[in-house]
Amino acid sequence: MESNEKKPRYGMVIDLDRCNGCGNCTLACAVENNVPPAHENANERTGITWMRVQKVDNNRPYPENRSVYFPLTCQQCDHHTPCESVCPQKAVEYDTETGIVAQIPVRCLGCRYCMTACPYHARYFNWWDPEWPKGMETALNPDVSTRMRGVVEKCNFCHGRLQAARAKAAVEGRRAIADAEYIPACAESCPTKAIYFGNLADAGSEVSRLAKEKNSFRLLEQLGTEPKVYFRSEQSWVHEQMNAKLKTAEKEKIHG
Amino acid sequence: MNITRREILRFVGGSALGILLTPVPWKALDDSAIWTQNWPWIPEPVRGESSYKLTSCTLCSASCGLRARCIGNQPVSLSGISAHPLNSGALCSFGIIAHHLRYHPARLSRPCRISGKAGASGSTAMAFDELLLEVAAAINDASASSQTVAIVDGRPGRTASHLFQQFAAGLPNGKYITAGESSLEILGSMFEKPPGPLAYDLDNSKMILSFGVPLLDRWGTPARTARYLQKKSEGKQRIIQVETLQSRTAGMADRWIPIRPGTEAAFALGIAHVILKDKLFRDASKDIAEFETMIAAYPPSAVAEICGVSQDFIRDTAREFSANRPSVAVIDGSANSRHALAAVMALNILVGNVGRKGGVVVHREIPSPVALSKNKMSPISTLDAIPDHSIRAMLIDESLSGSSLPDGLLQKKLTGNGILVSLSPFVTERPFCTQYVIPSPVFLESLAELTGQADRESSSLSLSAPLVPEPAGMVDPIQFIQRLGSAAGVMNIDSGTTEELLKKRMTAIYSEKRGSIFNASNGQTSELKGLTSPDELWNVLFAGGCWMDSPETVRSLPAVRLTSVSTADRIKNIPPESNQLLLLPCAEDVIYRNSEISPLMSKVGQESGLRPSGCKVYLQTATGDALGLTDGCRVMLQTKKGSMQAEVRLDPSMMPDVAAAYSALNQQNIISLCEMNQDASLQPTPVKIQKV
Amino acid sequence: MDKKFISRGVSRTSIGNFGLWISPWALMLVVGLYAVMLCLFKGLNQTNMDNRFAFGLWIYLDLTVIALGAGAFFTGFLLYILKRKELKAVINSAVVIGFICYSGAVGVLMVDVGQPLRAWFTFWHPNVHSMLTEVTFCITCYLMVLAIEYVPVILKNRKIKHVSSMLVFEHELHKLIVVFAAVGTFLSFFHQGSLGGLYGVLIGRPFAFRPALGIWPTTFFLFIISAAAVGPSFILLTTALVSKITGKKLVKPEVYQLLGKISGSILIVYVLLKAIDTLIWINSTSPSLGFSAASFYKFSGFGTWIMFAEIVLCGLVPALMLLNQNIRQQFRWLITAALLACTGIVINRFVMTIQTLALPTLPFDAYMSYVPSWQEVATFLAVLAYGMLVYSFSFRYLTLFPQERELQSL
Amino acid sequence: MKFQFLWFLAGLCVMLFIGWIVFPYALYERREQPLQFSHKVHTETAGMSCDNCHAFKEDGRFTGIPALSKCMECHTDVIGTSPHERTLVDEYVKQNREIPWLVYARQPQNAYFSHASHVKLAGLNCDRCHGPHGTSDSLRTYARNRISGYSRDIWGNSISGIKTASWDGMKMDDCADCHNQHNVPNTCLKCHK
Repeated sequence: MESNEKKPRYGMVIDLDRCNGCGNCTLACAVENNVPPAHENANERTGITWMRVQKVDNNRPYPENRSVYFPLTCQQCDHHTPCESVCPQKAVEYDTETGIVAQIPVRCLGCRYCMTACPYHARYFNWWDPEWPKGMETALNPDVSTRMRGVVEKCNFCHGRLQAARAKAAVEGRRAIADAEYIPACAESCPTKAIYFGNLADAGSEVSRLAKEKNSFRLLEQLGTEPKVYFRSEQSWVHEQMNAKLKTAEKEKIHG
Repeated sequence: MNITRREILRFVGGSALGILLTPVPWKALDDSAIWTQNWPWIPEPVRGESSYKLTSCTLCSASCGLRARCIGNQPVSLSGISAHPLNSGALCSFGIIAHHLRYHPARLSRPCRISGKAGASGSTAMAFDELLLEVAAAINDASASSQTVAIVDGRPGRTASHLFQQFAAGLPNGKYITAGESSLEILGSMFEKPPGPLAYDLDNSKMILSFGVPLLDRWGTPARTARYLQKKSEGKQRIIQVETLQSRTAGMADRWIPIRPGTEAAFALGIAHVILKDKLFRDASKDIAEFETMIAAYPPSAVAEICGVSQDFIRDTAREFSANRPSVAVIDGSANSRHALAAVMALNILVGNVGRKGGVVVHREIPSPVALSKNKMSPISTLDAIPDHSIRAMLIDESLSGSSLPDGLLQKKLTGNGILVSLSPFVTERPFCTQYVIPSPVFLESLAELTGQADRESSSLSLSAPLVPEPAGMVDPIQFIQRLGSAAGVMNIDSGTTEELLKKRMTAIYSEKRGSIFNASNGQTSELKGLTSPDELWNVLFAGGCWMDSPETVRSLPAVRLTSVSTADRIKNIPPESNQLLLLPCAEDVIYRNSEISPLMSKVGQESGLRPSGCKVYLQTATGDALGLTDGCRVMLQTKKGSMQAEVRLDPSMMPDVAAAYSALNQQNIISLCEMNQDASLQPTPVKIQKV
Repeated sequence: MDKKFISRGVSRTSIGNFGLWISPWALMLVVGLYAVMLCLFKGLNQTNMDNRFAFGLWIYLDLTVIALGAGAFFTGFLLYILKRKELKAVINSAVVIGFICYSGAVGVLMVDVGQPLRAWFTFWHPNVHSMLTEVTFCITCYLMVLAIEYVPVILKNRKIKHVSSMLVFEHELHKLIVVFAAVGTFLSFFHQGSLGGLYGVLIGRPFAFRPALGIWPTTFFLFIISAAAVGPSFILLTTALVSKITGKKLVKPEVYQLLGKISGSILIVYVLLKAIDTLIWINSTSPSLGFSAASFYKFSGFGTWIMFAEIVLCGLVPALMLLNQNIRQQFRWLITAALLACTGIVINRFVMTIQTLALPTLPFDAYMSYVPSWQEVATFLAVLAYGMLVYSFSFRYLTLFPQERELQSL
Repeated sequence: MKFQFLWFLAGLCVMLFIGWIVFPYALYERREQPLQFSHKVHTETAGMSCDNCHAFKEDGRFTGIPALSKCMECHTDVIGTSPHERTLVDEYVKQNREIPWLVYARQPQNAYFSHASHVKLAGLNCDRCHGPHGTSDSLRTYARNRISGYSRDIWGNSISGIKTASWDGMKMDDCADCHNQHNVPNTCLKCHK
């Protein structure tokens, strides 16, 4: 069915030097994906934020202290996806069509094995049933299903938006969608435009170009999981801190 | 026939085998699993047609243009309009979830009276008419006993504001008070006669010297950071952040100058000292010599001592500030003393930033037929100018959240039996007086008018269209003042519905033929002159558009009095006694102090720790270690004014010996521990910290 | 009163005393079941687990309990396949303990998952790459095997024996016991291994990750061997404990010594392999993933002492003790050695489950701690109480130790 | 001995009867549609085509069952003789109330289905999944599974799960089978949201 052209590999490049830690990505994500407000007993370790911003500093005391904000989401590992192979009942799947790691909450039995497998802590368990203040449940996004307690959920690059873009293309008789037609809520909502999103398999795309730059790195690259979320910063301490291998331009050809 | 136990067992055995050969166990297994996937108590999103509606955000005066994605008529998500000249597609984190506000559990549905006596506080629901009678009685009482009736406006320049001014003019002791950007009000008051509404022209500035203003985080338009990063890469803008804490702005600015808490005024006077000494000033004020002697006590050496920074920082900053024109010095009015505001504003006067593009500019008044009607308007006054304990009734329009006056100040100005009448969607606890609260619609429910930006070169006007119906019994600001006026016998208020009055204003703006208009539906900005009718203007603004006034041309400004900068106050560091730290009250969300936010805000607070939630105190790691405190432990904060519990966060970016304390959204708690300046601004206060 | 149910030739305490003994366990079971209900109906917010500590006390205990319950399969393997007839003295007890351990673990797992009603999806839509699938399949099957092995023990009860068809059934079943023992051994090897693989495959947790031998990480094999090593030790300990509590001689001293010897011989192999595996991990696996092994031990609480305790103090030491005949013959030292061996495995399972999750992975992660809630503890205690009750009833009414009658008459 | 075996057989038969006859009946709750509707009358007598009412939106969404406003394009007042039409006008049109149709093919919220890609791109006909519904003269009784809440059409008519037609059954396996036949990827996210 699919034409011969290469299948997309969606990915992100996040410019840490542009992130001011406002949290819009976290909020827009929660709105888009029907993540409920916190249960009164929830905390930083039991709450659900598919996209979470974490402040990271250089461990130096005042006044030499410097910090950046890391927007952390599912890193969409392309290779040896740690969570996928461990799920006993295929609730996690590496989507070969898009490179997105899918989590299907209705298949999930809530064993949380995937959460222990994920080194990026990108997976969240529903410790409570979701609850919205009265009336707020009418403002949910119909493109994403709500979840129940006892299942794991995580970022899927706003796949509902991809489905919507495909439906629009289909009604116009197109099988492929243009790059601009699909952008996740976090990237769209970022007021400083720190999040670039696009197709890493397309060598001409901006994300491909940025991902190959020498200032770009990925988290825990040595694990060999080939995450599709890149970070970039021009501050050398960030690279040192992340123990990142700075790439030489010719060395790596991504997702070739 | 005799049925024995064994026969029953055989029957059961047969049944057990039989049931396995039917669909019952398998279907039950399958359907019960499906049941868990569709639990009836888990809400399902409503299905419906999807559409986009355009409007403007009312949360603050930044007036961001936004797109609401609607399912049926229900907005389900908000995003910025990328071509919008005010916000360039950016929304702030409050705005992006503002469509939830109408479902906030604390939403007020009926007018109520809240008893102010401590301990006896309780809210009594009442009819609007009944409430009007009681308030009118208090107003008449005030008029009779020549006490003041004040009306406080957080968003001046609206049509409603002008009606408020008419109301104040109609009373013998009526005062109209704005709670706008008070640093600019101070600057205005330094002129011999007011030059008109002032604003910072940040977009055109080459260098911004910010005294703790969260420029790159949440102050003014959320597009600021992206614009700054763009200009920075082109070498067109620099930001120097003078602030105790390593805030988000401090982290991104070109330079962060960490000064001791409460020493902003001293730092500014130190810069002024260098500017005068090195003859870097441009605008000679007639009392400049006098000013120089006044600040003689602030040479860089002394200031370095007070602020805890190197002298070079002071000299370099002074030179950069005067060399990189147009430059502008900004300071946040809600967090600093009036002395600090005046000292910083003096810098703008000294290097000639006032009245210049890229500095502090004068905005033109937006045409208003109400302002021109036969009904007289009261002039604008400030709460400072009103004697203490003289206000019998204070009316506050909080229907649009915005800068609000500190409770300490309000309390000081009210008489013993003073009442507070608030128009607001939510109840703000003010336990010091009897409060009447009238419910107003929230964002997206009513037609609202948005004027003026304190961070732009020219003023603008937008409309926020009602996308969803408002609940019954809501009152908008125009109805509020008209009803109150007629109840209190104040007859000189323009009549007409909100829509009629706003349409009249459109006609007035249209007839002036000045400025430009942004049309959100096609993303184009064009001259207002190109429009064919006032109705067209209305339609464009009603759909997320925006009218921008043309910038005021530079004109000669009236003379200034630099000596109104006072140094009398103790502008120096308070060395804390041994084993005491300096408590720095922090307001993460100062603009929203008297408003609620979407419950989803827990995502960036309670659930991720990105922004402080609950009561937290931040200490330098070394300071915490010295006090034997660990990250996450609970402590008691004790000052002369009281004590409260907080959770410790050790943070290497913190200045040693400083305790930055955040409390939950409503700031009452931390404020109650802090000593207050004369103008009700907070002072850094010595605090004892003990583990509990 | 219940005399006719008690095996011929052995004496049991009065029913009153027995009642006194079981009532605290019954109470503990009831409290635990209340905690279970809370978890099932209110959700797992009743526990202190969280997104970072997604596995907690329960998984740790599952792994431990199943390792200790390995005595059942390994004794069966030695008795029926390798024909070590001496072990007939403890096989029944081993089967009951195995059954308790496995059914308890499965029960706790059903509480531990967020959606127990969907647990059968693993059978319908299995992911064959997942160690957990392997574990689920093998444990479920092995639990059935254990149940089948348990049935003949029950059917031999003095009263039930009177039903002729039951006796025939028992006899036929017993003929097949070799088959079940073989199947059980096979299944056990797999799931003990899969439980080891559970953590060994976690590439995202360099502390636990081990390279693969064939398709399984080395922990797969280490878990099998370690479970086989401590299984007999645990049988030894439980037998001694029952003997102590009831004040009866249950098996001959040679049986204790044989169990100790078996345990020791396998434990020494395990310790050797574990040491090699650890060295490879320190020098190759961990650095290749970007982590120096030392970095995992810099947090207070989990220093290198835990590694020493696990491998030397509770590994090498008991192994050498158990291999020494003189020590084996002194009952006190035999028990000490068995206890150390079991402790070693308890520490190993703790290190694999809890320490792995406590350690940071991202460069800016914090070290995590976790304290189980009362509901988690009560649920665990319910399993303990359940085990106590099942064992107590089995001991009273069934023949767990065939040598008891003989030893009593001596 | 023979008699004893009969007891066993009796148990077996009772359960087979309950499991195959009583259970399927008890499992489903039957509900009548709020209003009768004839596709036949609309397509044949009124000469309308399917997409007159079941159309695609610009954004690729399918209207599914049209809203009352669609009915009101013709039925602002009674134009025929059917009593159901009178009900429509009196109870819904005049009171401006949407008709609470019971949707036979309603998928759960976790399933995503795009009519656009199946109809416009894959060229499927309506009856592939909806059977002869489009030519029916009346609306059959809607049956709802009491445990799962699903329409009976999702599982299919036969309790054993044996399909008698391509549209008999709309569960995941039915979708997956067709995808497999046509070599369309069967990844989770194709159909789940």
